Amino acid sequence: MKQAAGRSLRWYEHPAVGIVLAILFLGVLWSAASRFLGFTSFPGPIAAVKELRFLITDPAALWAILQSVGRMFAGYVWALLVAIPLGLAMGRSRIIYQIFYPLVSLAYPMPKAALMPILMLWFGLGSFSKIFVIAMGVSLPVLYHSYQGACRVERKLVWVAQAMGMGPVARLFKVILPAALPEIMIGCRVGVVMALIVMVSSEMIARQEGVGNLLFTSMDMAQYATVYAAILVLAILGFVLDALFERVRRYLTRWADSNEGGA
Amino acid sequence: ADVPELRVGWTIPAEESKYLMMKRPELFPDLGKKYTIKWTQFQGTSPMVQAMRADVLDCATMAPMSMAQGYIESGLKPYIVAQHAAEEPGSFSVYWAVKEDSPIKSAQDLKGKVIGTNAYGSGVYYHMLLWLKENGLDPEKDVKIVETGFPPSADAIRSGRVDAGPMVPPFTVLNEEKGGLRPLFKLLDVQNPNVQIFEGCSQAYTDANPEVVKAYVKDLQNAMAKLKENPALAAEVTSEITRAPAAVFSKYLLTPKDFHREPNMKPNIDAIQETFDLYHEAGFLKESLDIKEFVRDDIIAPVK
Amino acid sequence: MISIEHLNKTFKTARGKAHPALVDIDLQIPAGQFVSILGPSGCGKSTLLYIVGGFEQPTEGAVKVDGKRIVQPGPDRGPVFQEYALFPWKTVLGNVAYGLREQGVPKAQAQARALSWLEKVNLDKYAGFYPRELSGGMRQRAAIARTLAYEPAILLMDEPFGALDAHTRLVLQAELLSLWEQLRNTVLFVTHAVDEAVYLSDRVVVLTGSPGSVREVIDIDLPRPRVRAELLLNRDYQNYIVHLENLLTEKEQV
Amino acid sequence: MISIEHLNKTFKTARGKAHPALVDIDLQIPAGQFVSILGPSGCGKSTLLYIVGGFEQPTEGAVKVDGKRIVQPGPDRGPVFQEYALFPWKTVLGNVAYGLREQGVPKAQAQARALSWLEKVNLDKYAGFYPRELSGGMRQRAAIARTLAYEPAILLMDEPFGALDAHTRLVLQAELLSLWEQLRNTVLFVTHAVDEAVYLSDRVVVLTGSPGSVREVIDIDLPRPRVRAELLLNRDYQNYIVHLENLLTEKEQV
Amino acid sequence: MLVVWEVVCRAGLIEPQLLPAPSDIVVRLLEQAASAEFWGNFGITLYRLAIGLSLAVVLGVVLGLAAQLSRFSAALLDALVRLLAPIPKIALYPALILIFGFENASKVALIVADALFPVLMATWSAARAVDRKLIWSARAAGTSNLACLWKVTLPSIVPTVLAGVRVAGVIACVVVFLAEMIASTDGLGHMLTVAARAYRTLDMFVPLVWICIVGLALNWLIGTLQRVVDRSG
Ligand SMILES: Nc1ncnc2c1ncn2[C@@H]1O[C@H](COP(=O)(O)OP(=O)(O)OP(=O)(O)O)[C@@H](O)[C@H]1O
Ligand SMILES: Nc1ncnc2c1ncn2[C@@H]1O[C@H](COP(=O)(O)OP(=O)(O)OP(=O)(O)O)[C@@H](O)[C@H]1O
Ligand SMILES: O=[N+]([O-])[O-]
Ligand SMILES: [Mg+2]
Ligand SMILES: [Mg+2]
Repeated sequence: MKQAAGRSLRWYEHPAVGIVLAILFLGVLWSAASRFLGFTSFPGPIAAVKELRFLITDPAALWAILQSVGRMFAGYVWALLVAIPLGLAMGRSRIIYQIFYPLVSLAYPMPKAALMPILMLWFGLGSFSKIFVIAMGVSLPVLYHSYQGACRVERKLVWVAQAMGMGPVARLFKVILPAALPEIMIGCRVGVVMALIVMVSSEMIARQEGVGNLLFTSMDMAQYATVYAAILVLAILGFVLDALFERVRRYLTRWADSNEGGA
Repeated sequence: ADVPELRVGWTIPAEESKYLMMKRPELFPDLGKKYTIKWTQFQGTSPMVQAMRADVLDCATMAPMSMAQGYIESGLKPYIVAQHAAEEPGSFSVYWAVKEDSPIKSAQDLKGKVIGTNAYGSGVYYHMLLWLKENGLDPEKDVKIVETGFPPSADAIRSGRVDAGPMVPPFTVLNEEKGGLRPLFKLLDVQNPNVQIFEGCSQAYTDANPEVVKAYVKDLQNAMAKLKENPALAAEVTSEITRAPAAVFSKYLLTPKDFHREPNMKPNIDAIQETFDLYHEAGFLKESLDIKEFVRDDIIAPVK
Repeated sequence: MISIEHLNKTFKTARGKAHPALVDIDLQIPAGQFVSILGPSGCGKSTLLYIVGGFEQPTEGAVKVDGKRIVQPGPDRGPVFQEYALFPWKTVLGNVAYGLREQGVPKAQAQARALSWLEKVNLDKYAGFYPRELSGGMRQRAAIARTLAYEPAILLMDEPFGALDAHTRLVLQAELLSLWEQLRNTVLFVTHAVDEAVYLSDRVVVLTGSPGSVREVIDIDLPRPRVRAELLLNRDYQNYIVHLENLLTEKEQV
Repeated sequence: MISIEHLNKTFKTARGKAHPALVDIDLQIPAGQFVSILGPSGCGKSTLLYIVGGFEQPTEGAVKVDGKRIVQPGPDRGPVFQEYALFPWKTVLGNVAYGLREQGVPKAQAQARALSWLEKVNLDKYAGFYPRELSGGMRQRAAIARTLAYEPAILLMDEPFGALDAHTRLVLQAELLSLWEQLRNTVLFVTHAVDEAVYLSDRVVVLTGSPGSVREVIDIDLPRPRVRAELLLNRDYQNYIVHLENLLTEKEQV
Repeated sequence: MLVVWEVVCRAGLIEPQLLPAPSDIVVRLLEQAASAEFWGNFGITLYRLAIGLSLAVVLGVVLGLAAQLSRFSAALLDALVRLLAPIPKIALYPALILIFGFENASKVALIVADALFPVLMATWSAARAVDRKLIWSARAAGTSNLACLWKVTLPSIVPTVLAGVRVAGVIACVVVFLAEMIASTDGLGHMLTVAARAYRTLDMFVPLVWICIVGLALNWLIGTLQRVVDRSG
């Protein structure tokens, strides 16, 4: 939580404290569930954490994780480069909206990962198809939220810019983009989640070297501790990306009133 | 640079000779000199067959069913060049297990029960259907079949999610340690012997590059020979490929607890033909296939 | 020369009804004139300004500047909105320098000029603040500085001094007047303060209540440069004020 | 009785610096008094009101109402914000009826009373409009009606007549005054118009420029009920105005 | 687009095995639409989707708002969301199956787990960005802190939450399909798996087209809601 002006953080509002509390809470829950269910294939957190130690010290596993992260990063960047301008333009121009909207909204609910086996045949067995599906998955929330944000920009801000003689393209980047930024950021954050979903499911459906493959191969080999260690890797990856992202967001939208605390 | 490249698909598990070639290329003098391999991993044999059909693979792992379907539905034309795993008397055979204390003792007891399977449309699945039919059960009406896959099968049986489920290594080994399950029937009851997976290479590619494929098959054979000699090596490379500890594999790999491995990888052509015929009779295949179309006598293990 | 010809503006409300805001406005504003618009709240003053700015389109009629029909906003017409409309992601200085930067003024120079404008509106100490950290009056001053800074040929000001305290208001009025006396740009100035209108303008347009139409146009024949202290004693000034106040008061009765 | 004791408020800016807005405010406001607060733009008038309202917490010191320390908002203190803050998803009528409904008034009755308030602020024809369809002045009138409608014991008004035209302003001032003379609730009234402060108040508090502290407190000893036309001729009234204007003007020089 | 696709296919530039012509897909689609089996699959997917998404939306909004009530719950929920949201829940699907079974419950659980967070995050950040003077106005009129949540915060955040629901809807479509692909006896995803294993490329595209249509319809529904809200907002 962001600090309110003139208001001090309580002890539990320190981010680290909250995270530790949440981890403890989840750990206990997991441990209890694992004990209660008693499945071989559902080990508790301690076994998973032990295995995690091996996993992150093994160069081959690290390499697999790195490959996943690399593809995810590439897909994410591509998605941002395409989706943000397109979403903003759709929010501001009727024509662009009408051209792209049907296409975009038809293609989006498609489970891109399900296409993996076919995409691999279209684009070859290289990295491209994997990056492509991730980009598709990420661009969805980014596009929607950019569009949404662009629609909601206070019109007088646009008017001021117009009156200064700013053209439509410049306005898109200099006025609509910053004004819609808080909303776009929500999309980007969901995009991180999407990227992970697509990455894992595509590596599951088409076994490409990476952390998702590691996970499902371990499952096929009955290495359940490794399975959950891989899930932990994904969780840590997601958490770190999300936290990095939150930093960027705070910096970029530091001008916005966050009215923390709500009611 | 002008060394020809062979594009090969592979999966986990039961392709130890490929794993050895991947992880110990230095043991294969021809590999890298006469030809090189571009390895691509797949999930199951169907997408590999599709990939070969799309001409992005030259050789791939196949099962009798996926190859036959590929041939009938999409005109795939491969040669069967080597055999990876089969079921023979004395070897492991995929079995369906029930709880130790389950009242299910025979096929008839399965009426109205839930049966797990690995993947709809796989050979294992169709053999199970054959078994049900042979025992007078209608797979559509008398039982409910759910797709569980192999990994959760044991837990699914124990927790009562399914009444019977399929078992393969390494789950079988794990399970023997834990206990509580007993086999109900095995695939060998249906067809004896039967071939699980073999290596197929595109006819077009093979006919154009016979020397490359021949060298590849020879290396596969050599690999299998080395592994038979030294099962510990098999456990080692499989462990490297799957990241599971070698100890897991040394418990069953290349032992009677595992599928049958032909030391020279010679495909059991007759068994495959029998599978085609069984499937055709049962209506699983639209056409009857003649195995001769898929054999080129000079390029089939064992080659010299 | 701004000519407003037979202008009508009708809004469609959320309930789908037509709501006329302006009816048959005809006005000629010679270049370099300072024209104030007076009228009761909700009579369409802001709407008229938006149409001249090119931000909204009239339902009927047209606005022409030097004979050219206005269809979109341009840097020749600088607006100061009732709601300030500062860019929340820019500091005060960034906001004021923005228009200059858009006109191609180099960064350092734009900042220097922006800062001198901030001094004029007494905000130089707040150059690094973001708009949400300012009081209402401070935001308004920043908005005024932003538009004045890039010196548009026509100024469209919507109650620009509405949220200011009496003193700041007097200072800014005088500042605006002296600036205008140098530049002689055209000013359309919406206000609800009668004395302000008379003090500043060459001409005052009085609108009727909603829907707005022109009720009376009064030329303010007072010598320039004007000094407020002197005006207060001026008979004509007082008469204008009384006349306008009567106009605005009695019309509600009609 | 509102007592403001040793009040300090310091903001933290986006750049992490401490920015004092109010310094050492001490004020006693007896129940039923009409008190105006005057001061230059940005001196902390709104901030002071927010703290009395219980919306913001002071950095130091406290505000007490009848001896009880204020920690949160309550229906005894009704605010009218400078930015109107109407609920955008409710119609004008819905906005005005809101407070009444919250006080447990049945729907039909609440709507009837809301409508009578809309008549008083001359918005009855706009009852079904949404806030964004109103002009600035109309929004302000709707906001005033919303708060007056539920008759809080203490009114906290932040430049409530700032965006109104001269005529409406006079009408609403008179309306507020006559209402207050009946109800005699306590009013804290922020304004930047000196004449308005003198006309309405029992007491005027003048704040210094930022950071705000109390510069002077002036009791306005004019007979009630007050009629504006009469006051204009009143010597005392004129003296108060001159004194206050001097105060506000000279202090900028200091 | 469609035309280009059709022409490319008709001209034989791409093998039908890789990309069937759109007209062929439509024909196949209509053929299948005549079979009861198809509608069974379609219906079950729709059913899972509807239940899962509704649960996710209700849960997301309620949690997102409730967390605003106290600073402690806000801090804890914030941490939980930051830990859980980025986990690709599909990886947990095998565990979900064992807990909830192979039938609907496990799929619904997966949908909820994945679709919850976009709604929750949208609710959360929108609720924090509500103009505080609106809340102040309501508080001053006697509305309690709790009641402000649904009298002020909820109506002000509806537009943003709907945007979150849109994303959640799409995620739900994707996830239900994937879950059905992984382990199921019915549903659109299952249809694709069966077709893929039998190399019937044409039949693979049909369920994909259907899930797109479902997504489109869902999107339209939410879009309409958004417009209604906008008109009155
Ligand atoms: N959130 C904030 N962060 C930092 N500074 C703030 C914030 N809110 C207000 N301030 C500062 O506090 C001071 C007082 O602001 P306030 O809004 O109370 O002034 P005011 O007297 O109401 O002015 P006006 O008459 O222009 O409305 C100003 O200097 C302003 O910059
Ligand atoms: N978007 C809109 N939809 C419907 N009606 C509108 C809209 N915008 C303005 N109006 C109406 O048009 C009329 C004129 O509004 P405008 O804002 O121009 O008034 P104004 O003269 O500037 O008032 P004020 O002095 O209070 O700012 C009002 O009656 C208002 O209700
Ligand atoms: O789009 N996805 O397949 O996740
Ligand atoms: Mg206006
Ligand atoms: Mg203020």
